[in-house]
Amino acid sequence: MSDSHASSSLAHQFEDLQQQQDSATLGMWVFLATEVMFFGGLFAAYTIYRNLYLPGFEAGSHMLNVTIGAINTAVLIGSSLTMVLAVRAAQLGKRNSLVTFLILTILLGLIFVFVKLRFEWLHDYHEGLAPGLNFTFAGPHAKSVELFFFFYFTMTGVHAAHMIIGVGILAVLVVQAWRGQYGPDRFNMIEGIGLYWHFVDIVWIFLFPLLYLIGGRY
Amino acid sequence: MSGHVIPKSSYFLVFGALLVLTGLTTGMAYVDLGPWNTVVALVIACCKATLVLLFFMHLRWGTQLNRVVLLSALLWLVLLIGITSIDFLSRTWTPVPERWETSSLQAPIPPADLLHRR
Amino acid sequence: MWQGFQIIPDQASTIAQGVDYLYYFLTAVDLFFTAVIFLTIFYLAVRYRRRSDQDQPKAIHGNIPLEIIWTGIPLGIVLVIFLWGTGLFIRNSRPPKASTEIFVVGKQWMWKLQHPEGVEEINELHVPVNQPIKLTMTSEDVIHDFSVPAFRVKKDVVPGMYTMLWFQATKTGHFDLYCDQYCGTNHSLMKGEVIVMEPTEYEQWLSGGIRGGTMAQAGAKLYDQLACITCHGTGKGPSLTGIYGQPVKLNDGTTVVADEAYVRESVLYPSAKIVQGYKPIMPTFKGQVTEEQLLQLIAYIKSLSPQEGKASK
Amino acid sequence: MTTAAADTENRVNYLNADYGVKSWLLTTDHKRIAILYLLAITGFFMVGGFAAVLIRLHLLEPNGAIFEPGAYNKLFSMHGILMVFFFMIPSIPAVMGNFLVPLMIGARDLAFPKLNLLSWYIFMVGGALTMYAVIWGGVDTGWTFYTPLSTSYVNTNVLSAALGVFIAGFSSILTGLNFIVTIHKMRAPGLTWFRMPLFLWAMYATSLIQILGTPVVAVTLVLVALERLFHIGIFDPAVGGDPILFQHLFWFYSHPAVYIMILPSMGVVSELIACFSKKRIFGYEFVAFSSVAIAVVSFVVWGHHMFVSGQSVYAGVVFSALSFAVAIPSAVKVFNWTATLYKGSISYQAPMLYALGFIGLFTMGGLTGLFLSTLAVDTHVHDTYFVVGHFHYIMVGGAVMGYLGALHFWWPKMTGRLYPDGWARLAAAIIFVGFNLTFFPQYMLGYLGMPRRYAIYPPKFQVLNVMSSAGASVLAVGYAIPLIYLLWSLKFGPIAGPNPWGAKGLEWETASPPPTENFAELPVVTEEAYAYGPKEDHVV
Repeated sequence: MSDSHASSSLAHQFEDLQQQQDSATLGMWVFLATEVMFFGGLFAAYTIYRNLYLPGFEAGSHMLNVTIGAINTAVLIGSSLTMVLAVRAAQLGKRNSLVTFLILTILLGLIFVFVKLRFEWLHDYHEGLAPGLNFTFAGPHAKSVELFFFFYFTMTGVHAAHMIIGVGILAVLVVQAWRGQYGPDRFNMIEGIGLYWHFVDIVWIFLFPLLYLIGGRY
Repeated sequence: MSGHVIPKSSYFLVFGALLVLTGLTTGMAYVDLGPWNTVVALVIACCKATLVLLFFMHLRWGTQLNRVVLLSALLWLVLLIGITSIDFLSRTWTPVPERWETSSLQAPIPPADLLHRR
Repeated sequence: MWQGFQIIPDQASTIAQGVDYLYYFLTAVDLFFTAVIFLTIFYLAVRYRRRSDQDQPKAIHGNIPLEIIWTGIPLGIVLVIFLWGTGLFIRNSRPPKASTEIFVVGKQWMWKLQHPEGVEEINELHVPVNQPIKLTMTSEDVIHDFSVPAFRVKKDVVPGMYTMLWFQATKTGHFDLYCDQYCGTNHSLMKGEVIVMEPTEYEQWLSGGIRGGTMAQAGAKLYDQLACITCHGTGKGPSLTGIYGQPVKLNDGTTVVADEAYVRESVLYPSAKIVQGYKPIMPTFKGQVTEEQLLQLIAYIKSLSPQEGKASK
Repeated sequence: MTTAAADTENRVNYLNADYGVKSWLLTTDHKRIAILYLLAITGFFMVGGFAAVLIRLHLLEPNGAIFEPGAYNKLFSMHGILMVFFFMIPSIPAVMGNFLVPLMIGARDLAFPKLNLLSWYIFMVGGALTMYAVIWGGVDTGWTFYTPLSTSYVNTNVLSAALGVFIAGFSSILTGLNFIVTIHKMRAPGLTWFRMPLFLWAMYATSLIQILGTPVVAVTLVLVALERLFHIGIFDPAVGGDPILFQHLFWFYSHPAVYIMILPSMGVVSELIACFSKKRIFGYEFVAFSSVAIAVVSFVVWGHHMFVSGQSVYAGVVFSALSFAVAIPSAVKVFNWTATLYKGSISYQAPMLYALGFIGLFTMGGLTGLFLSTLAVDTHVHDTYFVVGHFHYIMVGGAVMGYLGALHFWWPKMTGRLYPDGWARLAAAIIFVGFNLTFFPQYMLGYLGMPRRYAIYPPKFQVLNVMSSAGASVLAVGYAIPLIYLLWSLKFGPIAGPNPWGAKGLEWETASPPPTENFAELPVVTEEAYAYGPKEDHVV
């Protein structure tokens, strides 16, 4: 590693780039541990109420559109792929493919959030399934269906909020990447946002079956 | 110095596997397995999550410490859900088995006719 | 300012003695260890005070056996306390069979108590001495806490579910009743009294106090008023005679015990649990039936089952 | 001014390296951020402390001397929220931890300096939001925000208080994250885990709790906020929700949070006892592992706050057993500290008095915890003044004494000035006496059954309440004295050399106040921690 270049990207409190890189990655993983516990609180409440009011949760889950959910899952996994390719491009110092992959990730993320809001949330709102706003469902198990939809909107809402924050940070990184600030010896910001993005994808990987596929559709 | 770099092809392989698993879990939802539906859905979700963790997030090649951090977070999640459910599962159980009931703590009750008029 | 100054609250229930003995034991353990620590520190502090700045005490790294000892002994003492306390708690958590059941409804900043014989009281509870009393409690708004220090009993009163507490008074007299869970502006005014009387006096008070019929009778009147008979008496709905306390098979295959919570849920949210072989046609009575009326319906349904007055399973 | 004092005066250190408000508000130097935190939490401590004095004055009379019950509820809620979330939790980790972790580790700064400054700004935003809630009508749900009271039966500013605490939680998370990465990745060469000072072990254990616990209370407060906004939520009994689930999620964090408050003080006491008896801590590994054991076991005991809350009997038995288990590591620590004094050379400067006071009061506080873990006794004393006495013995008797001990011990290192030791010892004694007079009567009140959070109480409790209020005024005086002589020492205190107490530890090998980059050249550690004895004793 050429010293002149290394000193520019090495923060003063670190000995060498390896220590800086490992610290950044460990810091990101510890932050992901806090995110696991943040979503964990919601998953714990969900697990308790699902066992208490299973018929209501099944009825609520059957009102969701599984195909849109599956497509959205595929979109999100696609954005994970482009994210990982972006990190690889940064490690190899290929500026152009880094920028294109970052933009692709932002696009796929925005598609996911758009499909979520436009085709699912708005649709459910029009059908009178938004608890607290206009919940008019009066079939059997009405109150636990309302509880299910409270969980549905809260969990997908918190997940969408994390997506939007991720897209915001990615936008900043695209500009910096365009200016060539990221290369083989300074890519921990890209790797950090990559870990965060994959984590948000994993949360959706668990949310999709737990919310859409309760009790099976037969 | 740059982190561990692996060929593009393996990323596409993992991407393909994830899509297949998504299709599988959606398909399995239309098969009537009774209570097993949930178990199957969760097992598939865990496989997908492990794939993303190992290959996309480079846990496979990273330092041991990162794996410990993730495993302890998951353990804490299991602690939260597990111990909270102890309360919710056992709340409807009768507080005390039958034979414990005649507790020796009862004070001597005066002659029955005076009290037990019921 | 000095009248009524005491160190230990009076012991007015069967379990008060047991709890106080455990409290004395814990205080003894506490004072013993505090004394050991304080005296050791004072002795060592005086004995090894710094005489000159040059002295360099030898480094003592540690002593494994000593560590094992002062981990083992506290573990032993703690185990004794745990077993003693848990035994007491488990035995106190279940009311004896022949206990009189009284219904308690906590409401923001007052206690409403209903005797099965129909007498209603506000912030006061008259009970006979030496008779186990079982309180079935719920709340209309926030979480309250029914606490009688003299009986060493306390239980939160949670909206949406029934909690249970029992005691058996051993002394007559007036004992303070507090609300121990913070419940809003006048939480500190939500006080009352438990008045323990001789059985004969209690009978006179009870008969004097009865204006309407017993709770079961009030429940029966309500049962007719709400026309429950049109379904539950004609086979369209499940018959209610003798179901209280018995397991009921639901249409999704599970069985539940028909206790107070089941009756309350079936009245407020009928579609939650449907009995096997019946259709979910029962309308909800949420909003038409108050907590007291629900308790009266439950008392009525209990009176339909043969072992009336048995503790709920 | 002696020549030594003269040259330390104009030598460049982190305080005089740069001047101006911008240099303080945009600093990434962990030492300056520690000073910023020190100012912030002292402010919150004064507001919370003033509320405490008002509470004690109000309780002089059975019918309440000053306030309406509604106003009294807002007062104790404010005292609780400010003291717990804005003084106790940040006090030692954010002030002492930020200042000392890089110095003790032999690094130039924490792993993420910008993140550290961000955590201070997040803390101030959370504090501002909570102070807004307090000034514009207060919040009267207590610091526990129990539902359904906090979600649908109160119309005070619960929303802004809950969001203020939610935001302040992230400052605690970022501090914990910074410490974990720093302690793992940036230790000086030769500084193995078992050569680290025990303060760092305590900081590491505290950071584990901050990382794994705080997010759960964050999401719980979000759910409370959602339920207040949309009048529908998972804790609302009308829709089948369960208020007891709120208590589970709240106490999952809030019990480990009380260990966030006490563990750093334990780390401080280990340092003070070792330094002032010039001896290595007895059973170093046991004290180190007991810190981590407390951090881990503290996550499975929260149910002892809910023994009478409608929780099932079997869950109560499980939590009672686990709660007894968490008491053992604390006992091991106390015994090891006491054993350290054996054959030592003990001197009684102010920090040592605070440390000995800590051990005494923490022992009494911890042992009364056994009362509350016992199911049968807790049924009687839950939500009474016995509980108030217990947690004040641990938090005020333990954590605040530890914090003051730390402040007095590292004050020369932070400011380069010494304070008058006589006054400091007097203050420590007054605090010890005032504290016991305030909180011991509360144990007796508790067993008599006086409920917590009562604005009006029966006359038979008045005697003990008057004693408690008298003690509170003595305690207030005790806290005021250090404020005076410490501020006085900034200007007139004698200049402190790099190591006024003759202590061991990397932070004492650099100048005081230390230069911005902490060490001229990074130290190499060759001996074990607390190597006070002759050289050959400490080969490791």
